[in-house]
Amino acid sequence: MSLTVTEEHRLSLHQLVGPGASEALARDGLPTPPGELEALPHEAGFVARTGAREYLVGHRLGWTPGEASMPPWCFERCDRILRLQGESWCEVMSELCSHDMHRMGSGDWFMGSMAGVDAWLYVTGSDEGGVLVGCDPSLGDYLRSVLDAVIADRYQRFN
Amino acid sequence: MSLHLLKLGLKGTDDEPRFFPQPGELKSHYDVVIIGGGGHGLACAYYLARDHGIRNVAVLEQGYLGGGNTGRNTTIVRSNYLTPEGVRFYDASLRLFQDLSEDLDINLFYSTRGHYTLAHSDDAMRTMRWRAEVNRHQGVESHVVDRDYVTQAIPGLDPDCGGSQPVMGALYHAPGAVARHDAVAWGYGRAAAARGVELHQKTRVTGIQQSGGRVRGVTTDRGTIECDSVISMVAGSTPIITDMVGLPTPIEIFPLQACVTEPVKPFLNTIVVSGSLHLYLSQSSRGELVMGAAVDPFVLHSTRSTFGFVEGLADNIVDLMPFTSRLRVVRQWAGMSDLTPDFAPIMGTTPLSGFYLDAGWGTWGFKATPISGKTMAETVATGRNHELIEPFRYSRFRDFELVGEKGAASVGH
Amino acid sequence: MKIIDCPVIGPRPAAEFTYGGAVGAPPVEDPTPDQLAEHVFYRAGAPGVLREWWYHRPTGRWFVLERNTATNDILRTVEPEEVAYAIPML
Amino acid sequence: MPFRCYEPRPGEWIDRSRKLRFQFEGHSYTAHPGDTISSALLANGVSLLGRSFKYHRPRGVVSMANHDVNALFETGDDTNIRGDITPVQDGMELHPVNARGGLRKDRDRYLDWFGRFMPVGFYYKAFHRPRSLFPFFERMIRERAGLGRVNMQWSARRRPKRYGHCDVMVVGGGPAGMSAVLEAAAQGLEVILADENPVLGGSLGYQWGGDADARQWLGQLLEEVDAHPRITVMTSSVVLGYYEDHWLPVATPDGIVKVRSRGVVVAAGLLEQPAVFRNNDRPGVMLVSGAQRLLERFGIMPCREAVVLAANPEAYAAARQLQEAGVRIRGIAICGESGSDSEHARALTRAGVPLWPATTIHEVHGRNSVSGVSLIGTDGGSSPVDRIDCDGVLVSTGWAPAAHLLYQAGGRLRYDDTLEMQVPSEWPETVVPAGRLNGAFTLQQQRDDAREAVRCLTAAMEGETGYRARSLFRDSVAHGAAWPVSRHPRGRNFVDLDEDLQLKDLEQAAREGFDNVELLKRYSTVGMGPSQGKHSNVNAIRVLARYMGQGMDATGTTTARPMYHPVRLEDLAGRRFRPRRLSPLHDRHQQLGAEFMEAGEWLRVAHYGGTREPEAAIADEVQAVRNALGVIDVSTLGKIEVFGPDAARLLEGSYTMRMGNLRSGMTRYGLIVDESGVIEDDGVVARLAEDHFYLSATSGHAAATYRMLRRHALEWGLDVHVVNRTGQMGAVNLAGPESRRVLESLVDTPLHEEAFPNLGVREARIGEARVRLLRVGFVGELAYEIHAPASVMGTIWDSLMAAGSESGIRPFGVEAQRILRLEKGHIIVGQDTDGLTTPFNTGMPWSVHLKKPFFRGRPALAHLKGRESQQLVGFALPADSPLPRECHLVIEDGEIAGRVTSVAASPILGHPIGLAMVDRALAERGDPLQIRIDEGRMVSAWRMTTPFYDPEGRRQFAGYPDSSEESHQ
Repeated sequence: MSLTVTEEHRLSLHQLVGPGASEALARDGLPTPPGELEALPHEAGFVARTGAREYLVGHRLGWTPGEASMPPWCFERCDRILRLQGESWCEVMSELCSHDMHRMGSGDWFMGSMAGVDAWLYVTGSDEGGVLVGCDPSLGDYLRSVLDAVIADRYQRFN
Repeated sequence: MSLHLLKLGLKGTDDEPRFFPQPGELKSHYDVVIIGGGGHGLACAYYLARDHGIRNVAVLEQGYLGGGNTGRNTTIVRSNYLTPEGVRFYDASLRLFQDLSEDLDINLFYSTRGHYTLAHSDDAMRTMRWRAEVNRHQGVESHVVDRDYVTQAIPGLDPDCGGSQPVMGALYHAPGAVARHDAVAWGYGRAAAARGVELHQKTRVTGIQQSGGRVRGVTTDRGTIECDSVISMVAGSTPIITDMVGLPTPIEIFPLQACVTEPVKPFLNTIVVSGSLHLYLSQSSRGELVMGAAVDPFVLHSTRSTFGFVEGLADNIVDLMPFTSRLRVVRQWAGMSDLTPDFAPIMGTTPLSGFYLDAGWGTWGFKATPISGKTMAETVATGRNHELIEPFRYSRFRDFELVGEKGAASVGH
Repeated sequence: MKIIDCPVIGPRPAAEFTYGGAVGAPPVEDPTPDQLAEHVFYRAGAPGVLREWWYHRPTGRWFVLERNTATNDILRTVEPEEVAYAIPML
Repeated sequence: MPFRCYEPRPGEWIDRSRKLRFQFEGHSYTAHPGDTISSALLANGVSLLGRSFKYHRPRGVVSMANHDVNALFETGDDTNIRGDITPVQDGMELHPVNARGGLRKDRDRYLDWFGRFMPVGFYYKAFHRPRSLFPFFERMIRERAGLGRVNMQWSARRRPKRYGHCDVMVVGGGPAGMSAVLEAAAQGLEVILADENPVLGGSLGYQWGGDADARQWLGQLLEEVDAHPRITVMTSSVVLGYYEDHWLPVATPDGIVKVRSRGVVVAAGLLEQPAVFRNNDRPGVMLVSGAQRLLERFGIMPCREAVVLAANPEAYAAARQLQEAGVRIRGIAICGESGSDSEHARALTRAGVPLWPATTIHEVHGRNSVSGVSLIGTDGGSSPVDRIDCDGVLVSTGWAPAAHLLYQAGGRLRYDDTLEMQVPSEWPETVVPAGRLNGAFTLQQQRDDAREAVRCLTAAMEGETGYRARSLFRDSVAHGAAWPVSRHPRGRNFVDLDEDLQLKDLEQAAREGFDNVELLKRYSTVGMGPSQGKHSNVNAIRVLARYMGQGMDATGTTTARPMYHPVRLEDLAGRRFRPRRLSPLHDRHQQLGAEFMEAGEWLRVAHYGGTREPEAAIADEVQAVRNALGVIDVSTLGKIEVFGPDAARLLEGSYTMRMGNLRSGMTRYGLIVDESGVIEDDGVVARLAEDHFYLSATSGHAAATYRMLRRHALEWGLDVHVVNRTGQMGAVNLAGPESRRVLESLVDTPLHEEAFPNLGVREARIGEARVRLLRVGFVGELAYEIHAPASVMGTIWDSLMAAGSESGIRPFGVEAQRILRLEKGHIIVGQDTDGLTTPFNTGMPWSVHLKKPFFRGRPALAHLKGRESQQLVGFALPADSPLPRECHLVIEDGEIAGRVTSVAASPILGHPIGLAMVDRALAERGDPLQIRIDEGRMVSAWRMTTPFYDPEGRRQFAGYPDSSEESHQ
């Protein structure tokens, strides 16, 4: 029943927007998910398609889209990313989000309201990968404190 | 009064008179047809008969008397508004309320409790001071009190509100009161009926006839009536009636929900309202905590309840008055608020002569019941807007002369 | 809790949306006072089917929905192109 | 007198091997785990459990099912505790509610004698004339109002909520509910079964006493349900209501679970209905199902000798069950024929139990307990026997469906004359009734009805429409009496136990004109008590129907509103979620001893503490910015990227001033109004490239402005992208004479006037970080606003503080900024403006470019130009004048002529300054402003044009234009 939350610092996030975005990803050898609100794994990170011509790329630190292939509109993202590891993550999420997390399979990407704030959730599909939860950096401390409180309460209630 | 009870006790209640006589069929002609048998409609009928001798009046109610917003609000009466015209209007209403039990010979349980509008930010404190200054300028008793005063005046209140949006102070309005809402409708209804006004329940208006730029009559599901004047006093159903005469209005209908707890021994003797927590609260004479909040977030013509409403309300009240967390909610319901862009009603004459509007009451209809009845009665009797309601005229939107009740957009209740 | 089902994002609780109000007609050039009041203030307030803007906050997407304001049933999602109008530029 | 039977009952809920101790009114008693408060008291022979709300009559157990609130208790830390269903705990100290001086000696019990002076609606008819009398009467009523007492020292408790999901939600774990759950699970569906009792089985557990196959079926159902992997069982769990789109909040012992399901089976069973006869509320008078629950669940004999009032087959089965358990049935008064010729009835006759046909109860004798009954013919005539001594009266005269959820889902009920009970007449395709509430009474009928319900439900869930309203398995015999009411000249025949309403009260209310079901309810308060009419609604409709000479359906029914049972605010509130947004520099501000203030969801620095008084600290910060160098964290500002071919068109349409002609590398003040021309937001628009803009917006309106821009992009069919970077980027504003010199030491781009002119924008680097520099400020000094990704803001802040240390750099907060911006005459949207303020009111006609053919709010502004009735003016006061506050009124000729919107003592100017929104005539005349301050004193302020400080803006070569229209490109 244990669930651990760790801060994910090894991913650099970029948001690519606009007509050139998918070509830029292809040039850098990154996959482009076919449908919107879908994600594909890439090395330790992922590429998520958050809009018709909009991608959120989680890649190794230091990576930025190739200078030559830089589409005109690429923005650095500083989302706070938390990694949840442990099979009871669905139960913890059931206190924070109305989405049926049991339906989330590996590689699924979800954007919704959690603990009253907008956040994204990515199921890596591996045990050690666990589930990534990301939100606006200004709300990072809030979301982390809520997750810690829920896990602490559940631990106390069920053990 | 208690002698009356003595008589009832000894002689029995068989010859207690009916509140509302059973009206027969609809007559073919009335001088005035009032659409809507809520507090406003029945009050208007009463004042038409009492002050203007106009008795050939029919009140048409599609449901039952007082069954609309009159019986669904949280019964607060106050006059601590923001604009001078708003303060004058609601203060006149409050003063009529104070004598109403005696006028109508019915105990409305009009109870002056004092009304606190809590401020949780500097912006909110500014708005409270603005209202206090305008109120006192009109001779209405309101003043800004600080955090300590509030904590002492409302026992059990946690000024820190659980750790965010702490209470910084409040607008204290001593004349704030509560009254038994449907008894206001029954009192006016009985007094109007006693003066010859006909109260027709289960009678729905299906059309309004007009010709030559004048109202001629109304069609209902019980027959057609000719009349010289029609007054629409139907709150949440206003757009249905105005569509019948092709009169455009800015009114949109939003559900306004409320709920009540199990009865407990009285502990809250004042009325507590919080603008930023969208919460208002008083304890009824039966001991129930009566609670409400802001209107629902989107337009809907329905009195259905939502669970999210009662969750949000509980979340705020547990912060504001922690000890109430053990109280249990028994029932929740809703009314239909007719909102206008400037949070002020639309009253009086309209471009269609003989057709009068009393609408746009949002969440403030009950407090206006007596004065809206009185001013609308005089307006219909004279054909000119009573001076108290001229600022709320129908044409103000076309002329961009809106009422400034919205203030700095911190909504009060 | 009302469910709003939109393309791509699928069924979502209404609490994730911000209501944008009814879709207005394009503004009239040099309107008369009545036309101006119509555009700025007057609303179709009676119960019926309305076209409305709804904004889904977590994905930042606007949707135009046809909704029955008496029953709260959402009849269909309207493509934004159906309500778009060109604006004159200087 | 009730007592615990020696022999354990099969399937009883109590654990006789263990004992609990508890106290009631100071006396200590023992009970077993599994006992509720009521069963524990009855086991100890205590049958007087409460006092009624209005007449303070003695009350006891009626239903043992939470359908009535006779047995209410309070402890030190809770009140209105429902004894019938609340488990008793070791060490509990219980007291009655609303009884002064203890239950037996309740000082208000005399009220019962004055009942005749308190007819229905009496409080409307008295004590209002003269008006002075009312407060006395109100105090008397308020003292007696309410039941339990609250304790203001109770701390807030919150119990976390969670969400649940399933394909089918079955409400009610009786025979029908369990059959339905198994049927649905068999089709591979995920199912949740919720039941308000701690043990499943419902009526199968107590109503079928000796029936062998009932007990066998119960065991099989329990076993199968327990074993099934796709069935989740929630016991002691109440489904509070049905909400839109199958949203079902369930109050469980572990907090509320909000379940979303695709289909719902309402198998919540029935509410047994009381009969109406004189003193039908005495302790010892109970419903037959209440007696059966006491016997089978808690092993308690309700009484020694009972008279049964029967109108349905259930009466005879129960009488036999209780007889075999040891209760002596003195006789059965048959006020309804159904079941009187059943096998059970014949067995009772064989056992010597007299059956009295066409007979009903006329009166119950005894006060705090039953001593006997008087009988009467159902036609009011004589009865076979007049009086019978007994210590218990068991009523079995009818049922009402617990169909609240069905009603809330849009279903409707009708009165079935065969069953003498309301049954569902229509319901939505995916919310279906099953079991006894659908009129299926026998075990076989309940089993078949449940299967049929699930079959229809799953078909509808798969999209097959056009279900058939099913009543295939409804019983064909009556299960209640058409008129279970017996008149009595001296009344006390209660229709509503919560509200103490007698038969004559309802008839009197109807006689006074409250003759429809809604008015009857509101005037008499029938059904408005804590049990919400579960025992009174049907009988009240019967009384009204008979009085009006109408049928039951014609008389109608009141709306069944949530909650089915009351639920605590602590459960509804759940865990406390208060999203709080922090700047990327938050930790640094804390280390500097910052005082924070809440600005929406953000925390902002009000001022930096230090040891001094706030006013002094703020004044120091103002001085530092004016004389040396200040830095303020403005990370809460809205930050929006707008790019693509139609970027310029989007901004032309959204702002009141031209934006298309803004040159790349420059910025411009931007104003947004709503469709009626009222100011909504303002900020800076920076053009980074031909097709790329970067906007700032006020922190309070950033989200709304972002939404508006994205909506206009769709509405105007534009090829443009809008990206919200508010929290992704941080921003600081370096302001003061030393700003350029300090910044030059850090950036890799020249800052002199030609390279980086006033209102310019440049992309540059500070160390490794890529930043955007905007030469804008809100405070009227030479200033540079530095925007960068949140990840690098910390290092930028540290290098600025280091580089600026010799120049006396000082961080400043919002309070100082408010004074600095006021000295420059800049407005704050929402403080200097309100719900009706247009740019013409704030003296900003230069910001409204009407030559643009289109922009949001243009039609209204074109109409309003020149017609504004109020204007914002600047004013000043002598240094020693008392300081007015914001929103103090400007008075002219005794009338309100405006209000102060901003005011502050200006450290630089040495005297107070402010802005006021005043009537246009007064504004144009330029007379001094008479301001009414606290205690009504008046102060006179002289007029002063803005900006108050450095009017020509020499100190900044930057910042916002003042009065001239085209000062910026």
